[in-house]
Amino acid sequence: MNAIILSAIFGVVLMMASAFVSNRSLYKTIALACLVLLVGANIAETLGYSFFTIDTHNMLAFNKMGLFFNTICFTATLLYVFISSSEIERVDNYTAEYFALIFFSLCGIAILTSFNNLLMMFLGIEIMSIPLYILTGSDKRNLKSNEAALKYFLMGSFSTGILLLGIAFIYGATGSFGLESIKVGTLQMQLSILEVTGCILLLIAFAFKVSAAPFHFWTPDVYDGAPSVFTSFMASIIKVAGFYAFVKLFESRIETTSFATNPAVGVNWHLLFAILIIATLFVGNITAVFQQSVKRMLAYSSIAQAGFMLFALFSVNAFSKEGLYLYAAGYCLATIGIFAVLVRMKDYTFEGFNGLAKHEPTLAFATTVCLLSLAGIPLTVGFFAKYFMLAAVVKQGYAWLAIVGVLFAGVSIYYYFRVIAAMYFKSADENPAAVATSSTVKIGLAVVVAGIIILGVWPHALLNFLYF
Amino acid sequence: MPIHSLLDATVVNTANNYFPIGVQLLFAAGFVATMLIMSALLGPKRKTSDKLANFESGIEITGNARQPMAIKYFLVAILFVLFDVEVIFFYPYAVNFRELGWAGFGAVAMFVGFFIVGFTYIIKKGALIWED
Amino acid sequence: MPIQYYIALAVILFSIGVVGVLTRRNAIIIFMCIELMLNATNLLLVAFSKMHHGAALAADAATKVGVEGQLFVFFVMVVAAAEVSVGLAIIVMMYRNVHSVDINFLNRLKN
Amino acid sequence: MYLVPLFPLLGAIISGLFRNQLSKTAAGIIASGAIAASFVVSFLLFFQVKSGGAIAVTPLFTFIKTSAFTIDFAFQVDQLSALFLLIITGIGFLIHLYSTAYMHEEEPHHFARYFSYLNLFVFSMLLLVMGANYVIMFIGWEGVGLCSYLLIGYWFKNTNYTAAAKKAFIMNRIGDMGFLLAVFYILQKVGSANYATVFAFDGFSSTDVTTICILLFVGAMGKSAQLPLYTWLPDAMAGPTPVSALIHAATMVTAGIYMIARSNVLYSASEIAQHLVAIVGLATALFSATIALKQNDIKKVLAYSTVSQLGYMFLGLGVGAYTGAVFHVMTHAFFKALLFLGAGSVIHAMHHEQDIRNMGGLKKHLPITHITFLLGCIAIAGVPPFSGFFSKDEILAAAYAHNPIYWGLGVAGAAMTAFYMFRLYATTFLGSFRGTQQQLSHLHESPISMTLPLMVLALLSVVGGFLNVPEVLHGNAALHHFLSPVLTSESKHSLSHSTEYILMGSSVAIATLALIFAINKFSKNPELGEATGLGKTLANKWYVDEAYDAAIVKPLNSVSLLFKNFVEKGIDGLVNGSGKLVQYSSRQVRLVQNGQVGSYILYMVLSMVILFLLWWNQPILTKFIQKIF
Repeated sequence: MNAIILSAIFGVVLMMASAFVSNRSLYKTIALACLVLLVGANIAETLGYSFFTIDTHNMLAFNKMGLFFNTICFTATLLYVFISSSEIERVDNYTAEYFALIFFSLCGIAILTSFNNLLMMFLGIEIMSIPLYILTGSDKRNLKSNEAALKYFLMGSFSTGILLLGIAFIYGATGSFGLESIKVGTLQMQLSILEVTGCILLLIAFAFKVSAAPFHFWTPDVYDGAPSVFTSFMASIIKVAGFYAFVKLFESRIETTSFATNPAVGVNWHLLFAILIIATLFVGNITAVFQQSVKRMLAYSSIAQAGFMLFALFSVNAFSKEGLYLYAAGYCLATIGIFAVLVRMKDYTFEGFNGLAKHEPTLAFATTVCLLSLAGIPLTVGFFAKYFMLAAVVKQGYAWLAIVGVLFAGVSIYYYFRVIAAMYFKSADENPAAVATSSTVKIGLAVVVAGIIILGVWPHALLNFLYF
Repeated sequence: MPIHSLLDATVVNTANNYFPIGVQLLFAAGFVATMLIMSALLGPKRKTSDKLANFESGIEITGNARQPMAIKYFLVAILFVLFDVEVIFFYPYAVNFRELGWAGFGAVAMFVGFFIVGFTYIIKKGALIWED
Repeated sequence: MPIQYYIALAVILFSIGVVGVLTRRNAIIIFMCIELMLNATNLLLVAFSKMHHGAALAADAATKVGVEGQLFVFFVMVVAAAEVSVGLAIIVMMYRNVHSVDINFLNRLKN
Repeated sequence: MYLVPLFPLLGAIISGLFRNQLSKTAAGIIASGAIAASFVVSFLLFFQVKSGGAIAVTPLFTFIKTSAFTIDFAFQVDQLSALFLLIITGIGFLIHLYSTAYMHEEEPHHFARYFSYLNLFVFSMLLLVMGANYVIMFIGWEGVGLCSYLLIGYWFKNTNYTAAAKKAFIMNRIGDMGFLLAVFYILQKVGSANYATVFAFDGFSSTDVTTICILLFVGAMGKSAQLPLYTWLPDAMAGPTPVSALIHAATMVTAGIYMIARSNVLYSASEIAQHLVAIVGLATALFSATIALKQNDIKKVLAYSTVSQLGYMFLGLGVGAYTGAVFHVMTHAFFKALLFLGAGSVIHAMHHEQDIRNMGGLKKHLPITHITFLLGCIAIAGVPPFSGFFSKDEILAAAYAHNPIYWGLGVAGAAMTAFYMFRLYATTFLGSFRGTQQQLSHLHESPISMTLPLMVLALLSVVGGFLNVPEVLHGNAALHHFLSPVLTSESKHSLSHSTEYILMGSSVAIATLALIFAINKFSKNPELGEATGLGKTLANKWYVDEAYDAAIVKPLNSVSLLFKNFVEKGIDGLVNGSGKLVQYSSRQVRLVQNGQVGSYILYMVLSMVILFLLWWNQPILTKFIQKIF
């Protein structure tokens, strides 16, 4: 509860700051302070100190897992704001509003990690997404940003419609929006076609939100068109929060609506998930190979990473849950790190990275570590993230799916290494314009790199928190 | 004390209940139709260019109405939509006003408080300043 | 009336919305079609709400079962309003830049 | 114990971070000192193991802990890893020393970068051999691959080199997938990746063991350059020569041997896997030996020779002669490192000339290099009592006991080895100088820091074999006894002494003949590729040579060319082709993303319809899928 209420209040605080505080450089200080407080409040709640006692009528249920996921997301946001605040200031004149919108998104995330009712889930998703439409279009005079915002908005509201239809069907079949009563209800009653249809519609809507193929079409265009600094936020924190909600929703439904439990109308979820996973891995990895712009390549690579995160849905067991946390942390770190470098580049093409290692060795090194982590090379957290996901699937007895995953991970090495090769093995054609980096960015990147490597050597540093 | 459900606001409906409404509708439509047809048949018809021109309260026409409008109009329209629709939450409160008591009042006050914050923001940002 | 009629009506409305989204090129009309989809589900929610209420009424005259469906509709409407304001703002912004709301002009980002 | 890998890691970090500040001398001292320190520790460990004999597993911390299993970050120093530790740190130190001179022309920060990579490599390699479970081994395994990639592409200005680096990395990754899957499989079956637990586990079915072994072997094929994943190794010669010596001859490529020797319990339980290992090893040995016959680049000859020798090691593993294979790893590390460093010395003296047709007569200009190189050649050719003889003979004897055909083919390969090595030697050092005048004037013996490693390695190549003199020659097979606690499933062949004598004698005789033939053929008239003058000279000396030439050398040469031009191209093509396929489909798939919102939504709606259709038809689909799998 701390997180939900405080993030909303902090959002309002920043809105008010934009109206009443004229010193623009103060905004990021306020935002950082609020984020620190938010992280602190969330950790306090994890330790059992809830500041607000509100009867939520069982619409929200707070547990350690969700709160810990909040902590990951908020800390990642803190890191993100720390690294990128100077870039956020550069987008347009509305710095404080951007921070406010980020806080509102975080409020949505906090709801998504604790919902116990489809109404709350719906609200969480919308609260998380609507600020993103605005952030996407925040570069008002840039046609690409406009286009991305409109595309995102149209497709996003379309998927909202589908989500709602799914919820309506489930409500019709079970008479309740609560997650628990759905669980109990369906075990007693005969599963109806209406409910299963609703579940599949929810699957589709969520597949859209987490950009799983074939519902991924918005992702490359939106990530490409949005101001890079906000793409970073969308591609990292929002994406993993969407996955958490996805898994949270479906882990209660898979059992009861499955083919095995209800042969009459049940769904062979493994079949559907496998199709989604393979399609996502295929589209993401294959399309990323031929991209000319690193930003767009990263957009496709985020689809590919989504394919790996979908494994958590395929095999819901303790192993994949641990993997999801690790994936969330590692993927956020790597994405924030690489975008922090990308926004400072003049040229987003692969050629723009030529010879970066020579004149900016620190940035190049950080980028390399992030890319290695995304590619899943050992000694980075990305390796263990992928490892846990694949191992969970193997444990479930679907080794062939893990092999498919490993093959596509092999393809991904190709395009990630294109960037590394450009940085280290090619020299820039002309004298490259100096990349503006402050010491803040370097400290932030150092934290990212340290995080990736520490978790890559000792993933337990994170996972221990799940069991303390 | 049970909270009055919104569902209680409805009564069982049968076709009979709608009969008076139907008759009234029929009368209204018939009256309008009769008047229109009558005036069209009885009235004299002279067509001149002046008569076919757009009537703008007697003032000379100034041009096409499909001109790009100032962004202010859109801003106000958008804000109107937002604030207008939020009022929807007052309906359940109004229905259960007594039963919800002070707790409900507190909740609604908080809701309105958020509104006022938003409104303050809009005013401070100058969104409602009509003159440029 | 049997609930199937409502389901059929809502699904038909929803499908009209989807077809509208697919066939129209004007961003505002697409947007209206999406609103139609949302309202179709609103109708469905209210219908289901009434159905569950009616079923529970037989056992308990003071039952509250079904009220959450109608509350959900309020939230859907409010969220839709929020989307409308954001969406209209985006469309206006787009119109100011390209002087058109035709979505076929949106093709700078591709491949 | 953890000190051993700690020193190189520190060295790598220091020389990596401060590469702009450190002078060349400082970087060299730090890097070499780190390896020297870990060599000393390894030495102490070795004697501790030798006297104690117990297998010591030292857990450092819990690495991964999940609901399903726990993996400790643990080191295991037993006889096998102690031996490898010595080889890695010992030869690693010599090569670091050598590099300080060889790389001296580089700029300071590149110089430090080089040493940083090299130290990192040693660290990863130590992790690989010291790990007490497959996961730690895999981490080291990946680490060495990465360092190898970095070092091959060290001269990154040249795109060919970076292409070679990429190729090496990708080929290695293909193998790594096999390894990774094997680790998954083991974890799933056993619930632990610790060697002790896995080897003691008795719940494996024979299919399980075979699957695991074959998957592991796929990993080994990538790392140890066996057919068909070997093509990266010759290309990897793009890296600096000391790197080739350390990584692509002495240590990294033997990681596959180490892994299989480590898993000998599993392999001995799977006959199919053993046969596969033996056949792939033998095929690789012969295949690359024929290619080496016709190479003119001094490093390429050595590269193919390495592939071929690795093939021998796998043959040894496949026929159950685990000690023999490990023994050959050791002796091969000595003489191949020696040969590479010698070649480096030659290249250094010749100002980066690598074509042996432009060399010749270097004997008098580079006396130390010449002597040591010759000793290396004799050792690899398998002339007694040099080290190569003992190790190769042990493998061949075991092969004979397994299947005489293996032995025959192995001896043929050995003969080819002797032939091409002495062709190399004769063309390079004997005869008259064929380079430019400018090169001649600059010819000089390399500095002491380069020749010292050569001398040490030459000494080791000569006497290294006495570590494991077989019983048949009245030795005590010391290595055999030393390793027996680890290599528990070593198969003992029961050949009579007289058979062994005959085998040894014949293989030595054949090798010696090939050797003398090569010297005669190439020392006087080394113009390669032109057979006209050659036949005449040979006819005067040796009457049957012409016939021999036509019957054996020419076909061999053409086979060599065939392999080089077609088979290797084909394999390359297959690897590149899949890359092309990916690129092609990438170009096509991205056209779906046509930028129109309308079509995106249409695709989404169609996909929804398809998902629903899938749901309706899932019984049929499920049956269909069950039929396929």
